[in-house]
Amino acid sequence: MTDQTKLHLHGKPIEGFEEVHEHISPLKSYMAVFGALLVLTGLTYAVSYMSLGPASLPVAMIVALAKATLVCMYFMHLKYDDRYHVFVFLSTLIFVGIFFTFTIFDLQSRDKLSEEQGTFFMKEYDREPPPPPVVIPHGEGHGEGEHGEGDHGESKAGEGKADKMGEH
Amino acid sequence: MSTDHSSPKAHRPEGAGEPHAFMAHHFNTPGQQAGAAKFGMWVFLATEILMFSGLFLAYFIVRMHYPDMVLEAHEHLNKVAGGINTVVLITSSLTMALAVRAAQVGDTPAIKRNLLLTIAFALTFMVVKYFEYSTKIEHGMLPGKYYNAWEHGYAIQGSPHIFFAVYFCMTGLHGIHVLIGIGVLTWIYLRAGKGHFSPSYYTPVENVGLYWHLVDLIWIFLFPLLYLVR
Amino acid sequence: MADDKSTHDSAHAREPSYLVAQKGLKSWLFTVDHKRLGLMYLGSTLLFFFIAGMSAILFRTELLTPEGDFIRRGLEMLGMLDPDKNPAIQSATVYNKLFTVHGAVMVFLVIIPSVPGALGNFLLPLMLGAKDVAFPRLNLLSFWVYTLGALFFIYTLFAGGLDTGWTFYTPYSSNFSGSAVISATFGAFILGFSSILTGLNFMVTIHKMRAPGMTWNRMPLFCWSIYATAVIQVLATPVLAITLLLLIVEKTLNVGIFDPAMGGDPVLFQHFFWFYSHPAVYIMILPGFGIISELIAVHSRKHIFGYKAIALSSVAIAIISFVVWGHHMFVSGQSELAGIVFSFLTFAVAVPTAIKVFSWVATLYKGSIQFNTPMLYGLMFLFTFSIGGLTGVFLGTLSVDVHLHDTYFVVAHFHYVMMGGTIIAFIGGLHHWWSKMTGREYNETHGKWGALLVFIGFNMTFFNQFVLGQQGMPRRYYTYVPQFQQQHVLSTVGSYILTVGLMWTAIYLLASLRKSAAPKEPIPDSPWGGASLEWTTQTPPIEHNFHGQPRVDTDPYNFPQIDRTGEVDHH
Amino acid sequence: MILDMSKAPEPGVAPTRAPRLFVAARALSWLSFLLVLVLSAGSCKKDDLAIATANRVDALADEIVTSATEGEGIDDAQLVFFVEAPELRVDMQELAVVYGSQRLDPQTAKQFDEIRGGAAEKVANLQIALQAEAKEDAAFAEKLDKLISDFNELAIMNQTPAPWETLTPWATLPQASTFAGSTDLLYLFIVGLSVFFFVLVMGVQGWFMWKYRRRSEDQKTSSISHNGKIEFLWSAIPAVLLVVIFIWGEVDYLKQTIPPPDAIQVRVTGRQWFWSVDYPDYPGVQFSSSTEDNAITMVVPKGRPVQLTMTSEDVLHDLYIPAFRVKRDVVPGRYTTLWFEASQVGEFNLYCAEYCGDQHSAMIGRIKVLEPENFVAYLSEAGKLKQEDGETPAQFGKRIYERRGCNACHSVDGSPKVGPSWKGLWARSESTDKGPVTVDANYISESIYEPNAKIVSGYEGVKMPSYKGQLDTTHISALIEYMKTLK
Repeated sequence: MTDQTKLHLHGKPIEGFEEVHEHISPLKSYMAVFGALLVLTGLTYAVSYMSLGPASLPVAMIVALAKATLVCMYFMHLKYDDRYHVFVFLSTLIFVGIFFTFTIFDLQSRDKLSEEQGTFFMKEYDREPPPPPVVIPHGEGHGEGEHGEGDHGESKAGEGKADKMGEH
Repeated sequence: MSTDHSSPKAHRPEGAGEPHAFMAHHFNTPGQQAGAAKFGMWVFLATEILMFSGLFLAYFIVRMHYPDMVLEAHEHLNKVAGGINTVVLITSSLTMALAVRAAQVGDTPAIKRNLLLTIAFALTFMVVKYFEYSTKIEHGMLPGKYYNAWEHGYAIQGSPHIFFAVYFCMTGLHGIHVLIGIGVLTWIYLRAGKGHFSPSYYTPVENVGLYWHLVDLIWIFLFPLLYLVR
Repeated sequence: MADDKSTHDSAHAREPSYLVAQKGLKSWLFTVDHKRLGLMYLGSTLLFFFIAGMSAILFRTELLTPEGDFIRRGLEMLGMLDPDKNPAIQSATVYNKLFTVHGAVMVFLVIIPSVPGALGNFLLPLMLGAKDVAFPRLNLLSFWVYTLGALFFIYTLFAGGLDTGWTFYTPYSSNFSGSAVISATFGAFILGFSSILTGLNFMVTIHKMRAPGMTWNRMPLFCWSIYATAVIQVLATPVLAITLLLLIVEKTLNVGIFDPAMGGDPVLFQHFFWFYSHPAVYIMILPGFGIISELIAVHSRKHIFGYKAIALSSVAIAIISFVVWGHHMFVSGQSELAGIVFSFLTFAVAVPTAIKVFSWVATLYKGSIQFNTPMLYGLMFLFTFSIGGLTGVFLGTLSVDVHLHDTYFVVAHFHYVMMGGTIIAFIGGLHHWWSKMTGREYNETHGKWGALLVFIGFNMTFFNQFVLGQQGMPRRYYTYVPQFQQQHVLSTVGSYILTVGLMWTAIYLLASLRKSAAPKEPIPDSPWGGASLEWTTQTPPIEHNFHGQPRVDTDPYNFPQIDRTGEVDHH
Repeated sequence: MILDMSKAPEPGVAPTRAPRLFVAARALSWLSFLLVLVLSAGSCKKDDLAIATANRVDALADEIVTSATEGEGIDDAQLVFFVEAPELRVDMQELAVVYGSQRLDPQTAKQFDEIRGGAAEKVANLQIALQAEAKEDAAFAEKLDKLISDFNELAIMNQTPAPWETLTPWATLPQASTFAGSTDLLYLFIVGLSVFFFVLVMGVQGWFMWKYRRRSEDQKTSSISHNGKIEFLWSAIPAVLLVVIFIWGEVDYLKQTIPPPDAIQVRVTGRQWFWSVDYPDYPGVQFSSSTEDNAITMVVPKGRPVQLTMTSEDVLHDLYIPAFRVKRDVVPGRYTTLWFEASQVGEFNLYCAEYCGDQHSAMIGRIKVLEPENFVAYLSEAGKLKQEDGETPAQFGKRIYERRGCNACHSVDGSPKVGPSWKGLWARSESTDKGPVTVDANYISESIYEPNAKIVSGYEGVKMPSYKGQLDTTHISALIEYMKTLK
């Protein structure tokens, strides 16, 4: 560093230190945000009674996201905060996104496969057909280490299928 | 490289914040300390989000595997209780934000008042949760192998034991966070009572506030997913 | 940095070092001094390294013969064989527990905390010119959380042992293995928190505690690698925590998230697990990279080649490591499409890694290379890690991985990376900073012999395991078909040599700590001629690290020997 | 070093401890090398086994010749090599498969071939003699032919590999499927690239280490700190090569994931710790691996695509056939598939490659590849799990015991295994979780159909699969007859 007169703290000239410029929001803005949050909560509630079908999940998530954004920006002061905190927060969400996307991508693309193969596996099988999907075997039927009949695996896949069928 | 032998305090620039009683020896300026603490808190919030993300993912996958079961089972959750809790948490978030604001302006009675309100709302949340849980337990809607709702006259198709497992895991972990929140709020309340906070030093209030808002944030997503979404 | 090397000597009298500044057991157990905590991490990781290593020696001995006999005879001799049960199964269980102990302890208690916990704690504030880490009390908490987690592991060991392998795959762990899974999982869960807190602490320290003038581009590369590590620790470990929590829930309540018998999906567990555990691989290796950057530069007195490339490749590796976890699952029943995506991304990691290796080698160019023990380990690292990295390409390639997956090839690969990478770098770093940490000097000749033994033993143990794997020897096998015996014998003998080398190293290092081995004159601040901040303070450092506020006006690889006279522009 | 130590320390110089440690280290490493020598000597087990096997073959030949020439008539059964000499078969298998890669000592190889050749010759001579006497009918001649070819097969199986074969990693790993070739080619390609880069980097490193070693304390070093051009090159070149490798691997992998529609279907079920294999198109055919020996677990034809659909009944398993370069996890509650086309006749090992508990390493089976024309015949033979003429119910029961995987968990000699031993089981009183029972026909059939109805104390937590649909009442009564013989 050529300029020896300035004191540098974490790489920035210390005079520009941002911590002293703490933003104090007016009371009014808190109340407005609070009101908006209550309205949005009511909205989620109302939306859930409209039968939106497959759209209900995205709609609910969008409303929740709006609420979350309000809380983050105003209650958590992210709007006025160090940009790096915003970066940390958003990159966290990106990693959550990675986690979700890849896992769900895999599960969705392989479950179809497994379903077809399951149908094949059952075809003309010389064992007993799997029991119809029922409420899980309770009580003594399945403790730890008691797996019951040999075709347990099949019955579960069947159950999964039955559930999927219902979806369509 | 050179070593500056004079006291670091000599280099503290004007306006970098007055040194206060809670300044740790290894920081140069109160601003550095506050910045570090706040940054640390944000990183901690990031870990919290990632931790809950695992449960959210589990929820989405259960939903993907058993859409009908989830729809049917979620009807057995008490929407009213969930709704009340949502409002309670949002209000507590407001009072928390107001407490932080009070700390910024140095209004100690207001800090204490708002913190007390926040703690009260948190307790309300837990009480409602208690009633919700005890109903679920009464109806045998328990996770995994303890699920026995059919004995109480509730027939849910498919494998509702998974849904209730996810429900208890998510709300349980969230509840633990609320309890921890009550703990730290009390700690901050006591410190505020001792007059520790001033406009030049209020980082603990702010960080507890951030934590509490995160607890609220998570609930904002939990509530529609578990209680409302069809 | 070059202008005044030993500033404090002229201005200050020697002050008592951090080792003696406070006395008594309590001053150690409840210290918030990052240097003392570093030493405590060092002691505990080395202890667990010993335990895990011993279990490896036991099962390597078992693998001398294709039949299961060594453990069985051992159990017979100890009278631990239940005559009413099949002795083959009983001894197989013991074998499975041994490799699980080796894996779980090495991963969770040794490799993950070793470099960040011991060297990172000790060096990071020194290198940054700070008085301590950002949150010293949190640092102490991390250490005690680590100890608590370790106690759970030890409890597991005594309560019958865990036999799931360190990966805890469901449904074996959730429904078939014994209750030891719960305590071990809980231990790993707790250790995860220690790791998170350490990572958080380091991240904040690097952001907020750098000395005046230390810009990001003037940080020693060790700090960069610790920073990248901290990012992974913070972002990945929480997912491990929740995964293990779900596993405990699955085990105690049979909830059916992972358990297929209850409607769950066992492969989902692998997604959860590897989302953490693949990045965790980089938690293990990145700090090793940092050490090597320091060793190579200091001992060849050359400015590190491609500073920015090395620094940024660490961060790039950290980020890409989050999108490659599926390569652990190419044959697990994951969808083919996901396999292809993950394979492609896996290759993306190879590029920054290659950049690093090339840059280290290029640093040697026109240097002044001295073959001290730490440098020998550094050069050894380049050799072993190159093999480890190159064999990673085989495993990232889909069709080849189908054949090599879950065979000894994988075992050899990750030992070349973990042992040949992290542990070798760790030992090298330990020698490099040994005098700074302890104020003692080890015997250089002994050190060189130790390095030679470790090098021979290590390669002899693991190199032919590549061949074993290629020939189709699956891993985690207690007995095996006799065609593989010759290779296994070679491997086992190699592991004995490696053990001898490591013991040898431990002995001469410990010997240097004896009272009678105390140096007559204080060791110079910078015995190797290192130029980063940790070398400007007293050896060993004083309690608050520096006598005043250090200021930085140049980068850490600006050695006085660098010939600046005919400064040629190399751009 | 050792010699140095024997010298007396020079007067006035205190002996240092360190060299002594040195000696210890050196001595230990020498000991280790000695151990290698001793242990590699131990691996001549194969030689003994080879000679013993050859001698047995010879004895068998003698026996046949004696009984044929001494007018006792030739026992048909003697001629069925594989059936009548089960131990011999096991030894042969072990020789061929397990020790296949290890070279025989040349002396032993010669001796082995002499004995074995002698035996084959004896049988061949017998055949000629019988032909001359016109005593032989067609079926009998066929059996003799088979015997001779069996004997000759032994010779092929024990050929010592050519020197260059032992140098390659493929000495023990045949390329027995259509995937093997391209997988290995890619493998070799990466090996080539890796070796090239490794030698390059290490060569450069070594050269620098030599050239720029520190000669004096004030040796000047270069101020080079970066070079954009070279840094770009060493990022870009590996990147391009990696993309090539990725595409190659991906194309090969895709080939492995899409089974042709006309593939022969095989169903595989993994259990702790054995494989069950059956063929939907050949009902009644079922193979099981066994933790005891290398039983045939799967039979496939050469040159025809085969698709496996797999599931597990307990934990994760993984079907791995190294000779085919295929591997796939076997997951409970889900179905995974795998396909291959065998390209070489023979027997190959089949492993479980996903850790599955105590007996993981014993979950080995064998896959037999046959010429397509023999495939159907073999399967229909194997599918016959019926009581044969002249077979007592107890013998039939024994066959069921061996063929249906009962032997994986139940011993017949009282030795402890996963499940209760059958020795002395019949008519015994057992205490179960539902109270005491006497082992009678009802209890046995209940235990086979509903294994968890009553669990004998001491076996809680053992999960026996139900055999409903796999064993019928005739099978069960045969099993009961067999149990009765196990006193």
